[in-house]
Amino acid sequence: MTDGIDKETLFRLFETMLRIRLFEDRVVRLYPGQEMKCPVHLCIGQEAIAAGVCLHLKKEDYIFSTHRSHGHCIAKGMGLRPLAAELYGRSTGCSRGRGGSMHLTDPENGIPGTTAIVGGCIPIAVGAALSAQMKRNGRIAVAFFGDGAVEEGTFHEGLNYASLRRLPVIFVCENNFYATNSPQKARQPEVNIADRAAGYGMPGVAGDGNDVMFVHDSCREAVERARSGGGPTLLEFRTYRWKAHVGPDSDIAAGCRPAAEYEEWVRRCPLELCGQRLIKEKALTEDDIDRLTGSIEAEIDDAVEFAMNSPFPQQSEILDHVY
Amino acid sequence: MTDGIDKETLFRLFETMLRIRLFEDRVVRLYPGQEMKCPVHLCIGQEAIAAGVCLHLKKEDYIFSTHRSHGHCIAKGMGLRPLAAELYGRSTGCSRGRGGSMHLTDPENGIPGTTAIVGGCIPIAVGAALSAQMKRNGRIAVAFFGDGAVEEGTFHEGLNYASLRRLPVIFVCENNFYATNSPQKARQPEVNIADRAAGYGMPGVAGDGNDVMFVHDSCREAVERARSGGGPTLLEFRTYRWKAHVGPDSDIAAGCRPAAEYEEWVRRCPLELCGQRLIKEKALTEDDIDRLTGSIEAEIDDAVEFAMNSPFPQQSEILDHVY
Amino acid sequence: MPWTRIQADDSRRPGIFRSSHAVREISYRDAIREALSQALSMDPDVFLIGEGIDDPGGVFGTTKGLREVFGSERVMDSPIAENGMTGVAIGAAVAGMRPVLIHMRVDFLPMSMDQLINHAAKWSYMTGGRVKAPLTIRAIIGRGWGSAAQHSQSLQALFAHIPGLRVLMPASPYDAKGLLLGSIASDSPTVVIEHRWLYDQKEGVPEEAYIIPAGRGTIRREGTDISIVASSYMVYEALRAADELGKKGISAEVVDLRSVFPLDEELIIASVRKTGRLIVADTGWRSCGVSAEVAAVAAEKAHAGLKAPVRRICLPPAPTPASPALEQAYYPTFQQIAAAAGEIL
Amino acid sequence: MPWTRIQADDSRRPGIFRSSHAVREISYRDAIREALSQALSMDPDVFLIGEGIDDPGGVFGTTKGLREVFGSERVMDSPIAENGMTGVAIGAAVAGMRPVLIHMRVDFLPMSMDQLINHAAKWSYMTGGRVKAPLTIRAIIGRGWGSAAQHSQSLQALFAHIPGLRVLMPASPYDAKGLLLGSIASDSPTVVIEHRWLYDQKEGVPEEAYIIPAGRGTIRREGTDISIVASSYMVYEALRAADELGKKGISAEVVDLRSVFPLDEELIIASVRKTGRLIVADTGWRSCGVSAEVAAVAAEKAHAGLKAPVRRICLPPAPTPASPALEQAYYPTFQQIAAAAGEIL
Ligand SMILES: Cc1ncc(C[n+]2csc(CCOP(=O)(O)OP(=O)(O)O)c2C)c(N)n1
Ligand SMILES: Cc1ncc(C[n+]2csc(CCOP(=O)(O)OP(=O)(O)O)c2C)c(N)n1
Ligand SMILES: [Mg+2]
Ligand SMILES: [Mg+2]
Repeated sequence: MTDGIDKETLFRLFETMLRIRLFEDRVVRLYPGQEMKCPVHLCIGQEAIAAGVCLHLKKEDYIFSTHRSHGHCIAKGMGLRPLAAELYGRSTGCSRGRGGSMHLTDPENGIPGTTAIVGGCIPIAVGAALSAQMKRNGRIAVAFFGDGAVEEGTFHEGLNYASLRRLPVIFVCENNFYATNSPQKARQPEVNIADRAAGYGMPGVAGDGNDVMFVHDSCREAVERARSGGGPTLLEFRTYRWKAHVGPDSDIAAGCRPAAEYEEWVRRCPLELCGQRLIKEKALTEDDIDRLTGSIEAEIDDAVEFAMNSPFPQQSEILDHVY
Repeated sequence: MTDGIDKETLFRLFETMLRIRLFEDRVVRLYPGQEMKCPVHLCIGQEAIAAGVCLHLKKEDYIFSTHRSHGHCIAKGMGLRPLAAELYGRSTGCSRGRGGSMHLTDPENGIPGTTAIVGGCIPIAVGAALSAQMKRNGRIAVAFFGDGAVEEGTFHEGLNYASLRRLPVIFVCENNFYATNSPQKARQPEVNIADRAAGYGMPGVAGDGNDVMFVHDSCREAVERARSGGGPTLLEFRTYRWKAHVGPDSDIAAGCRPAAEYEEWVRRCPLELCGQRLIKEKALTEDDIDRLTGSIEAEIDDAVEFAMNSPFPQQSEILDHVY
Repeated sequence: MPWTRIQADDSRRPGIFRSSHAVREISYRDAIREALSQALSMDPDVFLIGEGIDDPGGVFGTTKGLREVFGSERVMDSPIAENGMTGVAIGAAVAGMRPVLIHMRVDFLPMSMDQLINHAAKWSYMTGGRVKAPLTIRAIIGRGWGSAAQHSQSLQALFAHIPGLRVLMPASPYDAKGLLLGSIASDSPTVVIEHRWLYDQKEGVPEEAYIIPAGRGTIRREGTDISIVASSYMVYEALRAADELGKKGISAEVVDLRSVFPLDEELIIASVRKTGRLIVADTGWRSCGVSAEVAAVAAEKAHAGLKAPVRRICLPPAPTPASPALEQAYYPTFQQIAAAAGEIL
Repeated sequence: MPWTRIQADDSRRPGIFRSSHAVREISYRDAIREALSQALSMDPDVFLIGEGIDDPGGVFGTTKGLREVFGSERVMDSPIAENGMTGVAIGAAVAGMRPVLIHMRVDFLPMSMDQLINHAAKWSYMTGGRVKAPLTIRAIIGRGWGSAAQHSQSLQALFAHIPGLRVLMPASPYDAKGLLLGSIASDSPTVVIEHRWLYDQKEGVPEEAYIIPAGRGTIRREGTDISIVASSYMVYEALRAADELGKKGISAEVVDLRSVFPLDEELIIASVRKTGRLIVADTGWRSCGVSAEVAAVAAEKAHAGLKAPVRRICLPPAPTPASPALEQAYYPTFQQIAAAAGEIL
């Protein structure tokens, strides 16, 4: 296959994206039932980044993420059962019902936790990389964050330290051009986010975050650099969120973002781009996709059923896990 | 005269540097008397930056500074009487004895206050520039800070906003290569501080902070840019602190910094460089310097006497000025 | 300074809401928007700034439409940079402006504690009173829907510990308008904490601008058997608890602090002396919280009048859980207040 | 985990300092250094990080020489970036390390409140207890020499308000070592606040490693007429006040909190029940401070035993002045404690 990506890899990327998409589509359908009582920040439209980055990672590598982390956790290997149960606030949830959608955890799969404070995860990922460097255990850490996080002091402090110590960490900025409803140009001067890397003495790469092959390719180098002691990299992937900042609805009619902009990005759906390519390359048929969809839907059915049948935490446990 | 600096200007720069130097030399002599009961961070060796920058500023332009601000305040026009009185904790001090050396104030001369939190003054200067922009009063703001402040999130957040809004502010980094005893290379990757400006879409200039003519020249353009709506500039002036981080003593014998490094910088004394030049250009004689020294020493005598004869604040005033 | 022309209203109105200033009932949300709109109209130095405050939602409706009226020069969006933007607001304030900095949630204020605590709160003092920082910070608290540990805190105590700051927690629309205008008019940095669950509450609110000064509480309901001192949303729970207790023939007095720093110590002491019993109901945590301060004031200054142990109704000492099952255990209601009253009567 | 092998010492040793563990007297400074050195020796996951901690001064001597022994990989200098570096420490902690993050002054911690409050304190809870953040933060407070508003605060109450954190304030060398080792051994984020004026104090300190758990206060002097509850440097002022009072035939009991969050409520209550009178002496501000919490606990749980109003000895509600003349009015001493005792006896 072209671009140095083999069919097998492309298929795995597609499968991961599809799992994320179908899971979140299910959240969209279930949410109005008002049983998933926590704010959900959906990544529909942005799946290629989670998939493209995480495919390079080993189980024991660390990822850290934000309020918008379903995709990253699924791509890193979190099971759909504990994920769904967490959204439903059950004690079988990945964070035992304490975290909800914004605080997902799976230490066995390299997910020590996610934080919904913008920019909060960046220095924490750097610290995990420091641990890896000190323990010489070969692990690397990835921080996923949005374009909004670039404005926070934590971005600056985190990148400065990572570069100073040549830590094995990759900064993955998912630039969807908005922080809530605030456009990037209302918050930042006109500088490519990736170009800020130079100020920290580290390489920066920008490109199409809806092209999973581009994501995967550009991340490979960053992973190699991190693993070989070459230090951190800043990756900026441009993409677009299809749903409102929070919740399952569209925000286009409400005038939050221009409809034309939205439509242009929907035409560039990361799954479509990848799926069409697989079909063109004859690596996949429409039927294959249907079958795959069916099996993932069944997995989701199972996860939701598991969640719904799981117990809630007991009120008497209110002080558990504080320390 | 060469370099586009006329003798008059050079003389004023020299005079300002001399006033700063002589004042701080006096602090060095008086401090062991233990009547100046506050930590003093001396700028001996760094005077050219304060002088070269402030000569461009109007009385109503704003400066903001740090724990090491005697020089900036003197250069901006603060009288030596209220300055000395503040160091002695008197109610006639520029901050009525509440601030001490680290918190100098002179709103009539465009000094709304100084802060000893590293990086703290950067966004505050940006805010003063925002006020100037909104009020269209033609003022500009200058933030003086050290190389250590570059590591703080406030540096990043301040520069991002200043550039976004094209605010009339100048960021003056006095890079003396140390934050307390910690060398720059232990805190930052090898990137010129001025080169970080590009990440914020603003011009950055680096150069010799002991050459007052260079400081003055490179600042001129930044001032013009700010006044004409062209937005902010980051200036990095390299210099060296002769005394310990805090207090009147040398820290070289204690092994805090290499003696050879110190000696090299002392050879490049900013007053010597400027004075020699003035003498060479026949704009000044050794005698003139002596006379100038004498008159500034008399001014300092007066200021110290004023301070010593001033009353302390009353204990009953302990709750004054809180709100 | 238009601010000196606004009438100060320091009445300590007794009684429940909706009873007075009868002309016109508006919501807490609209009272806030009206205060902002009037401040912007009266004084060209006032401006609003905050993350997304000019977006269609308009901070739960409290800034809605203001950008259209006053322009994006005075109703400004902001980068996501809480500490830096607090510094920017301070800088604007010391250079003659009166910024109102708006945060969607108080949980983001820990980002800006350096500028708030080390700079805003101390600027007047450090300059010997020569330079003031007239800065108002609006921050919102709330309850529920799995907002979890980082989007649900009630951090008033952190600010109320710091001399140089003032901390206000309006419970009613009338107070929301008057306290907010008062804080914009004041020369000192003030944190105004609003509760999301109050936005739809309505009350008679005068159309003209008026100011309620910091440091004045109010009696929401007179009573003789027990004092319930509360603020913000807990005033409503306290009033419901008083209803419950009333059914049992117990007469509870409900004190609304309005200002948690400075405290209206006189009002607290007088109420406790009258009733002899004290419950403090706060939206935040217990340890070193506002409830601790109120209880301490009673122990110091109304000791002789206290006939029973004080009770505090606060959040349990845990971060906020996401699960609705745990949220139910987490947030105290009027039942707990009434039960606590039962224990000490 | 070497930490389980250290002996826990939860004795509540009565009596004044220098009296017990007699073998060897060392200073508070050296006790801290010894604790750090032993932690570094015992556990390869422990490391120290902080601004300038490896410089010739070595954080007032408490880290002096440690880099030479353990290397700059484990005794690390740091950029001036308090929030970021707290995040780095948290990240290292959740990934298996036990960092000790050192600040020369507690005044710099407001820079890092976001990582402390929103992250460190909540990590265990938000992950349902699946991931711990075993982080120790050392921060120093002090008094005097015109340090002024930004270099002199005593901010323990800000941390003591936050569930998920623990806050310790050792007053003696013995406690300094045991509490610091205890916090490094613990799986929870802990803030240890040291007072600069205590560094030269000496006391008998065992050479072997030992742990004092959080939440246990101690009686420094037994008494029957009045309880003085204090922490950190104020314990010394309390002991001097007790001496003064003793001369007048008044028997004061001095309680050293050691842990300000969690509080040793049992110990406070027992003392107040015994003496019937309470003074709280804290190094910080009053409003929503540690003194408020102690007074509130007494009002809640020892009400029946309280024979007189509680008194609090704190800083006045103002930032710290630079002038030595004002500093004298600012810092409370044993005289104020003794005078307060006189008022309520
Ligand atoms: C420190 C902080 N400030 C503000 C918020 C409120 N907030 C939540 S998400 C968000 C926008 C973040 O934008 P971005 O980083 O681009 O991520 P995206 O939502 O686009 O994925 C904001 C402002 C927050 N959670 N934390
Ligand atoms: C936020 C904060 N962190 C730490 C300190 C302690 N401190 C005071 S000055 C200083 C070094 C500052 O270095 P730099 O910015 O280069 O200024 P210089 O002293 O060299 O002029 C430090 C770390 C502080 N005052 N504020
Ligand atoms: Mg975004
Ligand atoms: Mg420096």
